[in-house]
Amino acid sequence: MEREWIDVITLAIVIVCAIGAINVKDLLGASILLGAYSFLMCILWAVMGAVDVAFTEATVGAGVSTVFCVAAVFHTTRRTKD
Amino acid sequence: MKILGWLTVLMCGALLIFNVSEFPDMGDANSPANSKQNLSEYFLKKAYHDTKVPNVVTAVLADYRGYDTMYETAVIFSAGLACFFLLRIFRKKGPKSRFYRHTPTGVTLRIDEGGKLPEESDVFKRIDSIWIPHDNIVRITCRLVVPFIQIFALYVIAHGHYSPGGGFQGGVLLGASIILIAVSNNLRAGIQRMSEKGAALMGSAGVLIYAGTAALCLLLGSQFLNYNALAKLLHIKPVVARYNGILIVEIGVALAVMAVMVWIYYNLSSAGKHDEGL
Amino acid sequence: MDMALILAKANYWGYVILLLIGLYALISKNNLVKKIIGMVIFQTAVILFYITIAVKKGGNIPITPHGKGYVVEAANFMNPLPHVLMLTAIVVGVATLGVALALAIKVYKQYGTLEEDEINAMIREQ
Amino acid sequence: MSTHYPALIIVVPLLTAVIVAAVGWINKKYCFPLSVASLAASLLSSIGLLFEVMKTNGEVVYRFAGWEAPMGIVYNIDYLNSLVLIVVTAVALINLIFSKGSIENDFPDKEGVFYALYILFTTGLVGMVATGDAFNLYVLLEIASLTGYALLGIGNERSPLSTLNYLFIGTIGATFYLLGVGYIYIATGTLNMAEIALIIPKLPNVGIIKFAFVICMVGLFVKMALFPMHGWLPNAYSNAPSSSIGLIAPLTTKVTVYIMVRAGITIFTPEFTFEKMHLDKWIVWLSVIGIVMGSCFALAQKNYKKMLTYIVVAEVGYMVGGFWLGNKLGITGSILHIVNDAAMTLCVFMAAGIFSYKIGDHISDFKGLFKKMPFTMTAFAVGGLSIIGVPPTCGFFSKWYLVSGGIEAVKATGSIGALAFIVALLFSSLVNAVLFFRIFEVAHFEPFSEGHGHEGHSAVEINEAPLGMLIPFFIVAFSLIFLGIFSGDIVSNIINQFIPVLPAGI
Amino acid sequence: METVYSIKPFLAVLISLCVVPIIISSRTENIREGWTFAAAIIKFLIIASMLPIILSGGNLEFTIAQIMPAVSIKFKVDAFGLLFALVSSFLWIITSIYSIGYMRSLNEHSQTRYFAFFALSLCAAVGVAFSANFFTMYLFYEMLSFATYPLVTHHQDKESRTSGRKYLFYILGSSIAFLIPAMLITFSYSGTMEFASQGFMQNVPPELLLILLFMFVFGFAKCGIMPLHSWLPAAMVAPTPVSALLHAVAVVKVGVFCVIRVITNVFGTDLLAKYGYNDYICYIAAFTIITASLIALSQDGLKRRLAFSTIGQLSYIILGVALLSKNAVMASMLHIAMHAFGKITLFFCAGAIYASTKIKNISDMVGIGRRMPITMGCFFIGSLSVIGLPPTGGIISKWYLVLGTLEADKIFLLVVLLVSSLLNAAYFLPVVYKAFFCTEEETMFEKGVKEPPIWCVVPLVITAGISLIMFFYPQPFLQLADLAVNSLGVK
Repeated sequence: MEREWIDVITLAIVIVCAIGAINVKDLLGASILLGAYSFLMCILWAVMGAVDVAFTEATVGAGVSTVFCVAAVFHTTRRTKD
Repeated sequence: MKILGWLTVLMCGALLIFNVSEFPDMGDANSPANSKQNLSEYFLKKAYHDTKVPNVVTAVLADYRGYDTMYETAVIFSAGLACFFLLRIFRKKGPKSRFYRHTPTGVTLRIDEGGKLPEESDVFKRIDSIWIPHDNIVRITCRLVVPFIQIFALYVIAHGHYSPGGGFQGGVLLGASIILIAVSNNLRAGIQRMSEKGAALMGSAGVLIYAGTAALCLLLGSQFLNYNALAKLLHIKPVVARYNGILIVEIGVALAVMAVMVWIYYNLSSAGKHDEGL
Repeated sequence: MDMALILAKANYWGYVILLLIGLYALISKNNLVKKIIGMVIFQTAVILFYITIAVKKGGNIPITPHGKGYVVEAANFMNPLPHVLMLTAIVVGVATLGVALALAIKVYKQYGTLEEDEINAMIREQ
Repeated sequence: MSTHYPALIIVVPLLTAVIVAAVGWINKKYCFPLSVASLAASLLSSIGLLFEVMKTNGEVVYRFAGWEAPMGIVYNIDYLNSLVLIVVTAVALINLIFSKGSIENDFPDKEGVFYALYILFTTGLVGMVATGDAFNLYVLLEIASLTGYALLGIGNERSPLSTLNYLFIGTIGATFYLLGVGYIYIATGTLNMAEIALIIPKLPNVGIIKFAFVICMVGLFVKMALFPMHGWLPNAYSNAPSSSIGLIAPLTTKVTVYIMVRAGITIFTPEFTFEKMHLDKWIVWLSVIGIVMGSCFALAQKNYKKMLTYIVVAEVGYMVGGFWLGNKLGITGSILHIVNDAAMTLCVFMAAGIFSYKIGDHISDFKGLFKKMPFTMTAFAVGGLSIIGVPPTCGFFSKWYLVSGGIEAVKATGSIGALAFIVALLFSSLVNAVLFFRIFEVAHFEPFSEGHGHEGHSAVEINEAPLGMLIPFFIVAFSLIFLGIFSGDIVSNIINQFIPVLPAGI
Repeated sequence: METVYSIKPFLAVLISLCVVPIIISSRTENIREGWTFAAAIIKFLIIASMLPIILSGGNLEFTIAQIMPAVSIKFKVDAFGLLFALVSSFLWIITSIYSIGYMRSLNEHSQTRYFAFFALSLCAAVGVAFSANFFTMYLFYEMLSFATYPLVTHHQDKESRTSGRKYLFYILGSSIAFLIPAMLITFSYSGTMEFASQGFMQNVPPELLLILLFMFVFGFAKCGIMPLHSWLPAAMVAPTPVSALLHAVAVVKVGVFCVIRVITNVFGTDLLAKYGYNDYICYIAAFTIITASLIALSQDGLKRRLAFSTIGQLSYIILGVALLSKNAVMASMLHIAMHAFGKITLFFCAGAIYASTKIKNISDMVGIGRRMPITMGCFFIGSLSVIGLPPTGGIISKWYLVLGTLEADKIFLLVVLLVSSLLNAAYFLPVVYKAFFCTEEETMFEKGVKEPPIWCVVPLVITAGISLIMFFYPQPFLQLADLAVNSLGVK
């Protein structure tokens, strides 16, 4: 049962992060939130026993993807209307 | 656009939620996906027997469904190619003035055309523009961390048979270590470690190792990707050949992924100009 | 709908919500990078769905102990197949992300903005 | 080697793409011959494979990594696969030879990478067509999509934005497909297409499968630009460079239609697709609207490339509608149209390549072309007539089967949708006639004005296209007639062998 | 009835196709026209050589390819087809001679294209004549539409552009909108396309049958039936030889030929008679006859007047076959030939007048007979033939038609025929009258105006002569028509 609760709580935070990432009015912040989202997601998957996937998500989603996003935002603009 | 978005979302949401109730419960070991068919059971029970790899995910990834994984590598490789193709701008002539930093003092020198260029060394470092920050703490910390990251990455690659991880994760870690150098110093420092051409060739080499191994099996008279064929070549048992085949393939994946990650980063972070970076 | 049903299928609900968040951002957002972020969320939602399929109650991570005479009981381990598939899907995700960002950078170079309505206005003026 | 054809078709291009990408950094000279050689090898293997299929009476099985069906990835090559494989490889090969000049012209620094992307795209499509595994299809779909984005995004100044939009839509489509595969996996526990087809009829509860079906189809419809999900296509295609559009426009939508046919018949079984889903009427209506809208929008265009893109949208409607008529003639027409439309679209887009190289894209620029480039225009005229559907070009015959299928459906069920489909087909043929004769008129009547053409092109002398372009162009134009005359053989020897016995009453 | 498997029909169709590349690539005018001429003669000889077999009651067959299951490209020569092929291939020879004179004297541009597409059109026309099934017929019908387009728009000016549009819109539009669906519905019900002597539509429900009949008749818009007729006057912008051969013989006759084929060999006369659907077609045709004649009266342009006359005459043919009686069907077959010779003479004359005087309007032709007596003499013979007066061939077909209406017991249609003959006379004879019967002072022409070049005169004399000969010696055509009608089993 404990595992399920960890699961549900993490999932809730993940959803909050996702909503944050698409609603924050600053692209750099959104990128970072996306990184956080990925990292939490990776925890969620680790809890669910998918260690390989979690590992990949940690390196790719939370790591490289965020760097890519930040790099792109640096080369474009942080400004956004929505 | 907003209304359209909501409409689509509501429609999809209604459909999806309507269907969730038909799903088997979470964690149901008797759902068709998990038990009724023999797939899950087969892999768990037979993978070690077939390949001598205890990490079932690795075994399935690189052997049973190795064909998928080859394309996974090809996907990442084509992403590298695509970023390069879309963004890269080759500058025909260099900029008129060059910038050098005197490392011990942190003073930046601008040398216009015709001026004498200092020899590059630890004292004078070429940089791309005057404002490139210079922070010893960040730089040195990263320098300290990078070797550990790389060793860990190699471990992940090599130990993928027994623990979570494998070529892909290790490759990303290796790439990340170089990206870290590029982030903490500047892009030029990264490119010095791994040039663009090097990255491109290494990416090709990685995919080539994978697809080449697979094709070698075909040439040896077996099916594509059937590592059993390597047994004849290496004079080992077929099962061990599978084990080794997986290792070779994982190394290929790691090489390709590392190179491509770095390559994509180069292009994204400089918008294809390969000058300033972040 | 009682609590047990929600809990028993928590991840499925979660995946639906994430999918919808991503889809909404993809369709309705005006900023291109926001759309890309929505796309990433959209893809990860599906990955979450697959991982949820693989869960077996009380299951272990799919690394089988080995030794002479050890018999693997399949119900004790997570289903490895969805994990394998999702490794590939993650890679596809990051590859798509890279290409999308590259295109976004090109768009920005062209128009000096990432807002779609502003760009469309510019195109119409031409 | 003949047992390895299924692998060779895909592996040779893949390996070559990787090698070409590397060789491009060392010596660009070798890129083109290597690419041509690999695609030619792929084409030869696919022809060989077709004969192999005929010899083995319908199915060639290839087990990758030596594993049996549900465990490993297995190719089950049947008539349909091998037919579409030939189309894909042939189109890719011919267009590659055709666009050599413009590739060198457009991407002087990135030639090697362009060739690599080009071949990878082809590999992706070929893999999608050949594969017998639902998930493997997704991976290959993504390869084709990613390389496709790169090839499209490098066109004129508007291409990055339109390609980015395509990327979003494409990702939605592909992800929906992936989700659908997940649903299938939940319900059946396998990913192998043949296995799924065996399990579905035995399932007690088909709710999930129904949903999986819907979501897969939605994904595919998005990818193939069926109305109302067609918005991305015209922009993305008309802004692209001509060398890549000659590859992408003929193949992408057609391969996606192929997947739809494969999904409808092989994965979900015809009983399920046509009897249990009750979607056929709706989708036929969608395709009807798609055909009419595509044709109408095409009429409004002054830019030749853009006009063609709307024709592509309408043609998608042909194929989708034909398939969903749910009878043998309709499905035959749909499959035949995959082949014919690939050739036709290739032909007219090649013409677009020549035009934009020599003159420009606006129809009003095409003045006096019949005099200036008679051979090019002759081949172009064949392409145009084929799209209109004039016998004996191939466009006529696929329309023949499609309309016959519609008549059958009206006869069997009295469905108004099928009637509307027939009317829409005829309407679109008329519109196509107007479209192409408008161009012929301009090229035939208007006197040639010297010194026109936009900047950057003024240096190009307007005369026949170079021989390197003209010969492939003529081969394609000739193949239109060839396919038309031999369509009976194609249908009876290949397509009819594939179509299973359909359930009665539809 | 014996059926001979022979490649001859295929050769006859192919010969003009083969000559196209030679025409395109020839260096000088003389070589080009020499080849055209040679092809025309060879074609005629091949077709004529089939005559004995047909007259002895046999058929020739040749299959090129099986396009689809149950659908093939196949030739079959029967009496009716041969009749039409003979006329059109013979007139190609004559028109080739005339073209040389006409085109050269007017210094027309793009003559190579002109001759090439002319050859293509003839290929298609004979292809239609020899088709053994509906599909083959449709194939060549469409080919004819496209091959004629460059000829119609030969002048490449604004007027020809509008006409070309109109031409394509009517011809292509009707064939896509009516013909293709009708063909496919027929095929879907009957499962065959082969022409049969009593048709193959027995399985079609009667309501659909009527719709199909209308779709077929209007689908073949080349037959110029109202309201789909207005492409024909528009197409008169083409050079006169084109109007002469194509819009008096090949194209429009292909239209009516197809209608006859459909009514006799697709529907079958018995089937139509059973439901009485033929009446509708009769009335449409009658309406067309009268209306077209009235419009022709008001036309001042000579070629336009001829065009409307053609529309009316074509409907005679349709009327004939729609009457479904033996004599009437025979009349319509005969009329194809008779009208062809008469009308082509008239067109040749119009062209000759234009070539030497650049005059197009009838009101400007007062006294032209004094300057160009041969031309106008032939014009007179031609008009007699079209009106249907002795001593020309026109009377024969008209006679049978009148017999046919009596046989079918349709007095109303008989009245229509007589009225229209009067109208025909009313719009042709004044032209002749004005041309000859005027004083020297009234003439609108200088003394210097002479007959056109010999290349133009000879053909029109020949065709006028044949019109006359047909009156005295109509046996070959009569015999062919008789054979055709008998093989159809019309009662």
